[in-house]
Amino acid sequence: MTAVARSWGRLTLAGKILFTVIPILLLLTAGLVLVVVLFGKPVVDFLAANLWLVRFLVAATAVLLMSVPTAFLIIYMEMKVIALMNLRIGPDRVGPFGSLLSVVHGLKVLMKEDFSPTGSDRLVFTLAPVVVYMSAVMSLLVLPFAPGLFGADINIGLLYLFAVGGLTVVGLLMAGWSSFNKYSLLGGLRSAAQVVSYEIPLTLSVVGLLILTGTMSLNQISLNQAGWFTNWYVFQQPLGALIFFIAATAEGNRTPFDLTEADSEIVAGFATEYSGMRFGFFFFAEYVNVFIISGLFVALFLGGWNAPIAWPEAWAIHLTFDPGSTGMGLLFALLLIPPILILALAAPFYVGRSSLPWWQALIIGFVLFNVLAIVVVGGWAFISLDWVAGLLWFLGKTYVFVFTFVWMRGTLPRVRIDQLMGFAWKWLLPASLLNLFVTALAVIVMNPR
Amino acid sequence: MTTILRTPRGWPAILLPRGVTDPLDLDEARKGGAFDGLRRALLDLGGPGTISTVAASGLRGRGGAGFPTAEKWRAAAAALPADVVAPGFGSGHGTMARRYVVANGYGADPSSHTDRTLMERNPYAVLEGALIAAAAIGAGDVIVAVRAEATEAIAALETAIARMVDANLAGTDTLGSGMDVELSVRPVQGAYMLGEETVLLKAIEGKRGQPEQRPPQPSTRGLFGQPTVVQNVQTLAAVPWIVANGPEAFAAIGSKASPGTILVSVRAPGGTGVAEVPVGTPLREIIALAGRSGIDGLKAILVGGPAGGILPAELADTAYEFEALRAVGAHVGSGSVVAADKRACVVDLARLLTRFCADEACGKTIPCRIGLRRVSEIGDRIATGLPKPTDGQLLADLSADIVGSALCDHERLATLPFASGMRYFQSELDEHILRSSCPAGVCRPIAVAAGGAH
Amino acid sequence: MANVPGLGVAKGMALTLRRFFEPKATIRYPEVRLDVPHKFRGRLQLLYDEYGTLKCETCFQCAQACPIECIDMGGIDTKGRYHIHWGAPETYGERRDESALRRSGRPVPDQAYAHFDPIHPEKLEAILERFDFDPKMMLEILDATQAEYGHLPVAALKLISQRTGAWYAMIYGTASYYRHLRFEPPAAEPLAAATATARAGREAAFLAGLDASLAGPARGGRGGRRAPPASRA
Amino acid sequence: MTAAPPHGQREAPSDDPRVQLDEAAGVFEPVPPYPPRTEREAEFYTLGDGEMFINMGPQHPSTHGVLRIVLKLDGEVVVDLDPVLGYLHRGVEKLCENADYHHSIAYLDPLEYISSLFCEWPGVLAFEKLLDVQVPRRAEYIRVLSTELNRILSHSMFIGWMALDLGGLTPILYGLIERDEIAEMLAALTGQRLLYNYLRIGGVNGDLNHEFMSRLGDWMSRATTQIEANLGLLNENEIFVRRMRGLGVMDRETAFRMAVTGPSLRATGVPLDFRRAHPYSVFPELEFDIPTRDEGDCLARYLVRIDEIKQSLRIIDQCIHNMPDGPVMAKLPRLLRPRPGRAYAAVEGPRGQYAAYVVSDGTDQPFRMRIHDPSFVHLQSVGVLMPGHLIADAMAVMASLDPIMGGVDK
Repeated sequence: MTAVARSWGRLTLAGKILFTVIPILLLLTAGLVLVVVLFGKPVVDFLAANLWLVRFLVAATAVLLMSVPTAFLIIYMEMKVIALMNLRIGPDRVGPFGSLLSVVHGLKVLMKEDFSPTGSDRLVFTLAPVVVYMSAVMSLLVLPFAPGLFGADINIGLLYLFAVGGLTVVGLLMAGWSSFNKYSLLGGLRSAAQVVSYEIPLTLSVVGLLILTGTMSLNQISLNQAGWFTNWYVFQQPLGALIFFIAATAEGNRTPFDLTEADSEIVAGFATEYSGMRFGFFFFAEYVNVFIISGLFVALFLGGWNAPIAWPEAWAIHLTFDPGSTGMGLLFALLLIPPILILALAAPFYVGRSSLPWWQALIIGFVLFNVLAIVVVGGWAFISLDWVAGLLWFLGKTYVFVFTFVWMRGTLPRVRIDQLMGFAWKWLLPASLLNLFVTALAVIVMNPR
Repeated sequence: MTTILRTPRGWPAILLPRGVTDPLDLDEARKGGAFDGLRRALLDLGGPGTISTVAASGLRGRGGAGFPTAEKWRAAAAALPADVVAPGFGSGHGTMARRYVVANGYGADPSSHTDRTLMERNPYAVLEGALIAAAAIGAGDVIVAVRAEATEAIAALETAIARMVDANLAGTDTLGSGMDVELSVRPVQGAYMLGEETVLLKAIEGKRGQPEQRPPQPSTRGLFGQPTVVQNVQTLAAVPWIVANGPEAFAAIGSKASPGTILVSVRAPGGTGVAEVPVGTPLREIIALAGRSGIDGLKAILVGGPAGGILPAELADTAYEFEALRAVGAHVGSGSVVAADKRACVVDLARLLTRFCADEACGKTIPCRIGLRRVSEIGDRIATGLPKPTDGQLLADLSADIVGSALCDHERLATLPFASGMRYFQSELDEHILRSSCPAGVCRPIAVAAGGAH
Repeated sequence: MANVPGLGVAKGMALTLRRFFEPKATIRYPEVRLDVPHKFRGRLQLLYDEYGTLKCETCFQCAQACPIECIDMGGIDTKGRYHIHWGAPETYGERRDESALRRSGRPVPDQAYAHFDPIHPEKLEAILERFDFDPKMMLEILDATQAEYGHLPVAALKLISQRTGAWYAMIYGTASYYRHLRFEPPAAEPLAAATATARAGREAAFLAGLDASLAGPARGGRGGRRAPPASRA
Repeated sequence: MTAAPPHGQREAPSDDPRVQLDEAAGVFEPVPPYPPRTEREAEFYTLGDGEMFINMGPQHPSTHGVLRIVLKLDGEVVVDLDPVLGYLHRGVEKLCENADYHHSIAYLDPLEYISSLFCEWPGVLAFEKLLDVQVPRRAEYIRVLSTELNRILSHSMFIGWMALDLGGLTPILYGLIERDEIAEMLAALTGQRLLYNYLRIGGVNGDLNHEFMSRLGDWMSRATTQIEANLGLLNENEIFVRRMRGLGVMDRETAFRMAVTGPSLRATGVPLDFRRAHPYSVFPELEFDIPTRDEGDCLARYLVRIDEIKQSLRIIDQCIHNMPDGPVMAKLPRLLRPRPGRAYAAVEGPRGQYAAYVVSDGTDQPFRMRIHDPSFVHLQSVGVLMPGHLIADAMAVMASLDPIMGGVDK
């Protein structure tokens, strides 16, 4: 007994934690396996019977899970990029290059007191952030990230997106009204006016594109743009793309159209009275919206997940190597290759530079091996698994646009509310109508039936 | 030579045994029972036994604070001597790991000669007590600090030490018990504050004599950072008798709370002198030792030296004992009891005392340094009959601040004269302030009408 | 102004993008600290000389120059001159009396400025030898030195500091604290008498005062009030 | 209103509906407890239909300090407003009257934390007039040099604030970088970064030193291009220009009626500059233009200030090149006792006319000290300019007048 106690006492904190956690995990896994083995069968049969349920559950979970890291990433991007544009350094304390600062912000927001001001409508006040956040997350559900990698391929996907995106206004209005604060009220009303008036050019700017595609399913639209980048609709709908970009900026309440939270006029607008995680929901929703807008633009006008270059069939590399086929050999390979490669990579350093001690050479070899492994495996995945390639392309394009939004925020001052409205009704609406008209005309002229 | 006042037959004579012709005669002293206590402590009791014996006797320090002696010893015996560099001085000087016994024979109060007298009349008891203390806590050094003016005391102590070393009552392997202890006499002088124990330690270390923040008490971290027992010589002189005759006998003497006898230096119109009285003797009897004339016409009693309290004649029946005196706003202090009659003016007396305390303040604590000055200035103003209306409040505040921020007993008590004066002699102060007249006719208060130019 | 719509915006975007890659102006504060300029006036401090004593001569120029009167001082300067005060009058007294240097009860020589008279160190060396160069015996050393030289010459203090390794400031503090030690040679009277009076000092005054106070006006000095007991020699 | 209820518990609301409203919801009720004292007050505190009060400041992010404006809004349009001052009052004038002449310079200093030197200067000038001191020419040149640097500092901060109130995040930081360089320079010269306390009666606190001169030369070599580049962010930006043009137009008469001075006045086409109108230092020897514009709107004020930066650079250049030798401080007694009299001095600051009026009674302290600060004077024209604009533009109008609350509340 005492011996156990003594050895326990010798453990460090991490050791103590591990010693407690690992057995628990083992037990849990065992229990889980047992449960699955015992009662798994009917459940599995049921799920196999209707896969859509599985798909929906998985997609919903995945989307919910990815929304927060996305928000974190974009928040960090905004802090860092604007800082660099301001000739500042920006976050550089938490994590490498301060990359964990947004995570810490999230934790801080969780820990803050969560109060609602006296006189506020508690229910609405509490619901507003949920509505906003849910609308954002639900919009994510139809974004086509890669071939076969999307929540649901609805044939009215675009309509669904606009509809759900419109919910945001409701949330902001609720927040602004229920906060019982004149600034918030102004912010909510501004957002209502702004979003409602920008829905129209936004939608109209896409109608031309719909005429071309003939479908509303984002998946289908992305498929249509396969091949060379000349197939991207941005070249057939430049005006539409521009209008869509501007209107989407206004939809997402981004600078220069961020009048709803104009902190120098109406202090943070609808969010004035919010604190803690309620504010956090608004905050996350804003940045998830940025991601959605960018992704939507990419999916609609920039060919979604398609690479800009279409490989000719002749060049296409077909890796028909199936690791499973090697059977036992795979095991041996997995056992043998790493040490051999590590030694092989370490050798030249050890031999070449006599001053280097053997263990440092080994470390270098290990690092090199890892890099090599990552490159090889990733390359293999990129070439042979097309959804990986698609995802990479899609995210790459999307984050370029996210960067653009942040960049605009770092540069531009804010427009005035009347200018905003005037711009929407006097310029964007006619332009989008013109765009629609021209597109329709072109379609009719080109393929008369 | 100060006169020894004769005390009634019945009173015990522990510190100043009666009928001693030559206090330095070792053989006579040993016949009288000296060094039985040391032998008993060394050979029979041992350190813990000795300490428990002293504890059983309930002996308390005679330095004025009345701190139980045995506890000091226990702490010092328990504390491990640190191997430190004597603080303040560079390079490895004074690295030593041992304990000390410091006998505080520096009677700070110029008006009382109790310690001095004790060391002249009964040096062996002091030294023996110091040795027993050293044996009890395992100290290697015994330092007797005497004020440099007391040349007779120094001479007596030095001869006594020489004779004891010859008789193997001190030095290496004392009485064959294997205890090595070094006795030394350190004459110090030059500041009133040396009466305070940490200041005394500073002086022995050769530094500017200013009190130290405590805890750590000297018993755990004292001289050169080592565990040190600082005891008044009277305390030490009582120890051998306790060890020799047993604690019960000692506990029977004096009052319950603090048994034993104590030396008092009485100063009364009748006469002056030093007397050994049981603790708890009423002040009236103590004054009576100096002649009846002190009692009749008694106006005020100044108990406890310069920083003592001024008690009215009605309180003459107060027991001369730590708690009782503290309750009435005085303290044993330097063991001086001064009786003042109608001729003395309380305000003048308080002024004098406070002024002395202010001048002698070492200057380490600012409230003490400056506040005492202010207090004495208030005294001057009252004496001259030109007080400011805020003086009473200011005096109270200053006393509170000084006491609150005090490092040593000196500043803790230095406001007593005025505090007790205002407490008991308000009417006389009012005489000065309101009617601008001094009942004793000592001060010459200026009539306020003459204008407040000060 | 831009005649092409959007050109200005584009220019702005281009500028920010350029700045995106330019070196940054941030100073990473806790690691990198700018040094204050030479003329920085934000911090007041009194300088000490190598002996650990204040260099301040209480010349009051700083107190005069201070607009918000946060600087204030008083007391006896190193030349023994008494200075008027810049601050509030009711604080003069404490400055005059409780100035730490005056506490030693004598005018203080300025070893910091004037060059001091040399001494014959042999006797002092002998004294130090006798006390084994032990700083813990500092009081005895000082006593012996004073007995030898009649007072404590600055040179002697410096030599003691040099030999025993104790700081000069510390020795000075010790020497200036005890009343029987003195820094300047006795005026005319023989040493014994001088030290005797110095030693008696306040205590004698106190006893006399006590006697007189107890004796009351009968023996109290006639001419007006008795002078308050001499507080310092 | 009853006393605030103890922490944590709320007392039951009374029957009075307004009290109930207040206690239940803490609604902003600007109506003062006393009956309206003036026509104007009564008219202001009566709401028309569809109008509402909104309380801007003193914690609002873009009120340039602790200014509080009670806005009467119709939708988002400002119908009427009532500025509330005094949140930063320190009684500088009284302080100066209770300190002697040297000391009071340091009190003048923190009037404005952006252009401190311009707050010291009129006081020092007035004191010198009282004592008729002859200031050495080198000292005069150093004064001009440092103050023009301070002017550029203030203007670059103004540009940043202007853009910030219009929602631009970046220009304020470019402005701050500019300001930081100048602040470091002035710190090298004067010893302090913010409140310099550099000018002295009869001269300046210290001569030019090497650190300052090297920093200055380094900065002058790239100042023009740097500032130009930073302005490229705003000057041609459509959004910025569209918002500023025709906003808060102030015509000449209004400007005169409102006693507007400085760039805001010159933006209405009046070439009034105290450096030329009432030359006070070595300005007669220096050559520079007085930029003016005729529109009188926010854009004009902004552009006038930018042109002034260029002129200040010119002046600094001349100062560096013909800086005379000699002492920087006149011989003066330590304790100044001017003979009884009165003196007035005004300088042209980055915001307008800074002036001081001193009355001496022969003692070593000013008998009366009156400080004229442009921010305070300009703030009254807000009441004329703001109504009819949106909230956003209200902020822009405020920013274009560039008030500093420290100077407003004194």
